[in-house]
Amino acid sequence: MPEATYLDANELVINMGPQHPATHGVLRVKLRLDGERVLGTECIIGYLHRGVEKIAENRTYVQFAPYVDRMDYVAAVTNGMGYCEAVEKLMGVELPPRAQYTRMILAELQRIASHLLWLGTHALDIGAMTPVFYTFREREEILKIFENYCGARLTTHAFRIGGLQYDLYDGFEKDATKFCDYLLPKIDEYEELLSTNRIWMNRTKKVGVLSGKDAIALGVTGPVLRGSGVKWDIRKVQPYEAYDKVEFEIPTGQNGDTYDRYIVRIQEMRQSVRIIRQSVERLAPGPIFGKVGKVIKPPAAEVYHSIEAPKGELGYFVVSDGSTHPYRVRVRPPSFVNLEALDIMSRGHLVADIVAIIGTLDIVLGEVDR
Amino acid sequence: MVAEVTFFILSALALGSAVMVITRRNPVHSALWLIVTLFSVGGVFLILRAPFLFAVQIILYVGGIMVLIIFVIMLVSVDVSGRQQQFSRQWLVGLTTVLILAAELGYALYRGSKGFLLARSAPAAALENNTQAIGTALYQNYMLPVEIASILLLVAMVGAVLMAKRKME
Amino acid sequence: MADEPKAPPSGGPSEPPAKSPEAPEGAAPPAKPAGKPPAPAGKPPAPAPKPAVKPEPWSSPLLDELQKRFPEAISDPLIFRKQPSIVVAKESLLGVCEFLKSDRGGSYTLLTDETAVDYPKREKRFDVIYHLYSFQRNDRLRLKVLVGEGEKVPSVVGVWLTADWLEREVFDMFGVQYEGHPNLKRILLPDDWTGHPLRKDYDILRQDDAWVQANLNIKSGQ
Amino acid sequence: MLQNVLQFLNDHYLILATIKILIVFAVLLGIVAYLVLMERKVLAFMQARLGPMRVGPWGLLQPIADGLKLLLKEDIVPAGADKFIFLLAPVISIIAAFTVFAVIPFGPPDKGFVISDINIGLLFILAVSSLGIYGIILGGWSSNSHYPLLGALRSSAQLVSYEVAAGLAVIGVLLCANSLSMVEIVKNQQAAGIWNVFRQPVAFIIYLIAAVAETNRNPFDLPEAESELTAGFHTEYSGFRFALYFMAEYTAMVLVSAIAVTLFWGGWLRPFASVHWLNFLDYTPVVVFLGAGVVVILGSIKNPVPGEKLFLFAVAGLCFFLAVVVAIPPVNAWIQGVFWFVAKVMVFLYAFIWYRGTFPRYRYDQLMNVGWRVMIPVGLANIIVTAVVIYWWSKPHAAAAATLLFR
Amino acid sequence: MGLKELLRRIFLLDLVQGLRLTFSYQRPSATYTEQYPRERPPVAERYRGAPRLNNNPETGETLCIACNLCSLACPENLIVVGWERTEDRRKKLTTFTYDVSRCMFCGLCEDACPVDALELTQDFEIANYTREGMIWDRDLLEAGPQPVRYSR
Amino acid sequence: MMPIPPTWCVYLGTGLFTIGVIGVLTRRNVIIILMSIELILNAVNINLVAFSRYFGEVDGQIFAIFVITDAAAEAAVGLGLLIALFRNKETVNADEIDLLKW
Repeated sequence: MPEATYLDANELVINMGPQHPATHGVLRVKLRLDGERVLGTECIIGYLHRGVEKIAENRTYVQFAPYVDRMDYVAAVTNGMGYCEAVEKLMGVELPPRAQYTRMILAELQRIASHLLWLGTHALDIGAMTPVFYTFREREEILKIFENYCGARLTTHAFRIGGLQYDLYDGFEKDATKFCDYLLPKIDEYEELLSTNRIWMNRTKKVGVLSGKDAIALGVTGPVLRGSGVKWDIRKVQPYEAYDKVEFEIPTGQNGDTYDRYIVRIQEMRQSVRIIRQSVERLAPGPIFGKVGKVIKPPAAEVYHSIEAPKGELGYFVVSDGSTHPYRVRVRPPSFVNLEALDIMSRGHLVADIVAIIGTLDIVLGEVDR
Repeated sequence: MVAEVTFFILSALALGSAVMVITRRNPVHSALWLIVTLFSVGGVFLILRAPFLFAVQIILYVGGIMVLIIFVIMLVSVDVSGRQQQFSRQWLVGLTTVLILAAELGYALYRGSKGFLLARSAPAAALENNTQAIGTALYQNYMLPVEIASILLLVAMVGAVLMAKRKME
Repeated sequence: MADEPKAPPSGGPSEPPAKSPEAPEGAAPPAKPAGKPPAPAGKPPAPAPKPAVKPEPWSSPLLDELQKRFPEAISDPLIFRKQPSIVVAKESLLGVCEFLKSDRGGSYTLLTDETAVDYPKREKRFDVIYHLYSFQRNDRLRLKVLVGEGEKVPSVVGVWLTADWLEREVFDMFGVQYEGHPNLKRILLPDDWTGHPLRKDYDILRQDDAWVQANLNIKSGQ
Repeated sequence: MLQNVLQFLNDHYLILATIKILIVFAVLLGIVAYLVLMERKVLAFMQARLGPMRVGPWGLLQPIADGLKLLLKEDIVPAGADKFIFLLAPVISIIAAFTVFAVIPFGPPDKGFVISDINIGLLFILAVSSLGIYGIILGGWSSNSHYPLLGALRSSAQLVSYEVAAGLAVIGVLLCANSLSMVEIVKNQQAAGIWNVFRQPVAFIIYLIAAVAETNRNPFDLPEAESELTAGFHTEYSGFRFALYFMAEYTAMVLVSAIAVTLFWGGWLRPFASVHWLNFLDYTPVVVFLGAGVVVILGSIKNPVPGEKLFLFAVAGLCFFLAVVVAIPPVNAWIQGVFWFVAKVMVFLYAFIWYRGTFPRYRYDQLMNVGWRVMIPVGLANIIVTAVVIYWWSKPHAAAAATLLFR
Repeated sequence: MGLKELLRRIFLLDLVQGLRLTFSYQRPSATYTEQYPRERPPVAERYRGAPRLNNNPETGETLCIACNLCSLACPENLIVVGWERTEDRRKKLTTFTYDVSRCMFCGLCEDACPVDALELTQDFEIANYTREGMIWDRDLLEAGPQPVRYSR
Repeated sequence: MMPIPPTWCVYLGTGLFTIGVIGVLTRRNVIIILMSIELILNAVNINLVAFSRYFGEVDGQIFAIFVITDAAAEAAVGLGLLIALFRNKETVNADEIDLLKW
């Protein structure tokens, strides 16, 4: 681009990433700029492509389970839960309540952890460097619970097809409740730091606006969709596990801008706390495995199952040919589809807003690229 | 003595960098040399007991106008014009004119330099610490010109903004 | 790479799943390979070894409406685990999609996912699969389009914007060509990649070996 | 003997000035180095962390290690860069930052705590600090890279606009003090018995915001916004030249703090300098050094590593020694001005770090809006109000105006 | 915008409350950092770390019965079990390699082991200078992880 | 201390002025032409200040201040023109600004 200028006589093409502090991984965004105004973006992804779907075809159902943790590596528990449930659905296995509630508690903890991580990095992108340390501190408490429960902090491999690998450790209930009590005031602190701060409001309001209609057309799901005012949460509309037995609300935004998505995620953390509290109360001793055989061998059929992952609808489409190996596992990653909206959301904004928009989409490149 | 030597050094610096200004290919280099010139002229102001003007020279010229110019140079692409021909088509005519002008000026100065030896040269301390004097003069004797200048600045500012603005969508 | 189990180990006693929460070691079913080597790739749904729920024929008002509007186009309506799926003829795919998206057709406004499955032994080897969701009906619907090698599928980007990247991914991974896609190029893999990895006949080692042979001058890196 | 030396220095003011410059330069270097450590530590505590802990006890030797590292790193000049300007730019930055200290009074001038008290001091400050921008803009341009160029363009626009705001804020002080000399401004506050911050609160806030913006600190750190422009104008710099930029930034922080203290917080004056029953405050330096010594002693007792223990003991000893020295009345009197000046500057520096630990970053256009639509109009209004008030308070003018209005 | 909100904005209260929060966090008790090599973090009982091949504590013989289940369970195929038949037709373990560099610590091998021979221990310091050093043989596995204790 | 003879300043001013005029008349790049104009204005300022010094009055300096003000206005307008020009014609060459030539 030797003739590049900063006037509209010519466009400037800037390459953001794959090594860039604000692209949350190895995302490469080509920005067409007019001055600092963005005319268009093009995402170049695939730097982290590992062929997860191909790996699945060469593993047994059980063996593939650890791999799904590595897609959305900041929300491994929900990933694993979605996969296990998809296979269970294929086999028609019903889980005992203890396993269901355990899964729900861990998944909601994971949702909080994912949102915390999102909040920290998003704030860091917008220039507030402190929240990231606070949120990581809170996330650490969740990871400690995970470590105590299943022995791993990040890529947990917490669940097995048909139930749980581990029963809860002694004191889990206490830990979970204690964490809930600990978290709520901390969320208030984040809000104190950011929600009413004029700089934060300037930076996020009216940035990356997505109307409800556009959001559906673009296929975005999760908090991004809810931020645009569409009250849709798979936990409510197509409940899995025991989500139909607990009470919680679906927070939504009105304007569909970055600020609304921020508020939605903050509120979701509070709702998750509610779910955790109710689930802990309902934990009763009992079996932790459904009726599955030692060998996982689902019938020859295909099934699509999706759950509400922290980032949106995480779907697994599993095709079985009746053997121990899946014939095909398709992952419908929320980040991938949400990232597609970046181009439309970022048109006409400034470079600084691109950073905010990428942040607000809450993508994880491990999941985008798989 | 010190003043004379300083004056000579500053003059040489001013003239030399002025020549660099008009001969450099890259406008950024030109601008940098112009800054050197401006600094030297500012130094001359100091020798001439005009510290306020020195400050104004630095603040306005170096800190304001030149930053603006460099800003614009970076805004418009210089790579293209840097590779093209540097001097205009009429450069020969222009140069000749200027040389004639310079010769005339030189001759006039040479002949008239006696006239500059003024009858009443002010005492050295007459202009010491003149900031207050300048302020008083500006806002009392020259009130109207100041207002006119401020209107000029306002017009220039509005004009510049309008011209540099993009077309309304 | 491919971990084909070499020899069948002595089959362990198949006991009901352990339920003791105190013994995590024995709680999970050990990942044992099947009693026989896995079904050769490409043989579509092999006979299930144990009796299981099978997909059943599906019937619903929507299906009737569809069949009325697009006779010929709709076939194989099946339902499994409450998930209906239909096979749509390639030619009328766009029409069906437009209809399904409209209010009369159930307003399936959200294209959740688009993907493909490769059955190399079949005459038309690819199933291109669309998962639709209707906010109004709170219902999902699976469309399948059977595509042969080298055939082109009409792109649904005009119907659902989401399909843009998803179709690019299917193209990248399976080599399914789309007609009318604005920007059909590889998305996850580099542009100069050869082959389409999610096809069943794709040799996983090929790319690796090619690189090794070109750069290190040895036959195989594995 | 001492008399002779002093006499000699008085006669040869150039030599005296050189010595002062060297002292100020050395002290500033030290302050800047430890300011970096202070920033890291304070930020860390605000963020529930510890900060550097590995080099020396509590990371006390970290600045030295950092400096060594930066000096020894490779000095990379990118291909296609304008080499001369690339090498020159950081030097301009740091020279501009250091030069201004020439007119800052660190203490009472009769005790020699100012390098040069020139009568256009304030103008000199504005003039030289406006040069610092060249370091940034040329560095960004000469790197021949997109991100630095964007950073440079941003910073030039930002600095030019906020310089106007800072200038307007300063004019309020000028109107009060009737002088451009920094020393006179402080003396005026002494005479008035009140700091300018109370006479000109609006001007102070405008100056504070403009100062943060001019030093490219959060929330106005757009030229080097790491999440957008990687590192802004110094993306391509490495090693020693990067260190120069780094030092320039922190020196500029010290500088604007020093200016703010001089203009608004009474410079070297003790708080309530005119209230005599508060004279015991003169012994605050002693208390401060003693307190520091006690803290260090406590830390050294807890420290398990013998070498570090020893080091901390030495530091504590130094603190106690200084406390004793400062307690000597003549020394105490001599040190007063500087102590209060440094203490006030530290408060400002802490505030800078504090902002960085708290606020998100403005966007470019919002920054410009704040500058042009809020700060400059408010600054202008402040000047007008100040001028009117001063006019009415000076009796003869009031009388004249009254006759003008009501004749 | 109500009057209250307007006053809040003029007096910068929204910024001040943030400043108050960060200021209050400076108390030493709020510090969360662990100084890792000096302080060792507590590791959960179920932690899946470096692998170990257990011996019978009484006889000192290996517990492994060379059933190869771990190798089959491993998604990454990184366990290689070598055995030979003894005279009484029983399998006897000869070699056992475990490639830690490829391991993702999913714990499937541990689950598969019928005799508690293979175990993922609580040790997490498995870094090594070479790739070859990450391939652990039977001796290393039986000795268990021997992490370097850093000290000054 | 003897003041510097005004002749010296006048010579310096003349030199700067001539160089500035050469720049204006011969260079193609509009930006450099603008900068040459600044040179000319500076030459004028030197004279003004020099004579102010010798008459012991501040009026010359006042005029110099007005000249600098003027220079600022000129730079703003000139650069505004330049940007408008560049946006339309993608050039900074004076030779190519010939729309009004006939």
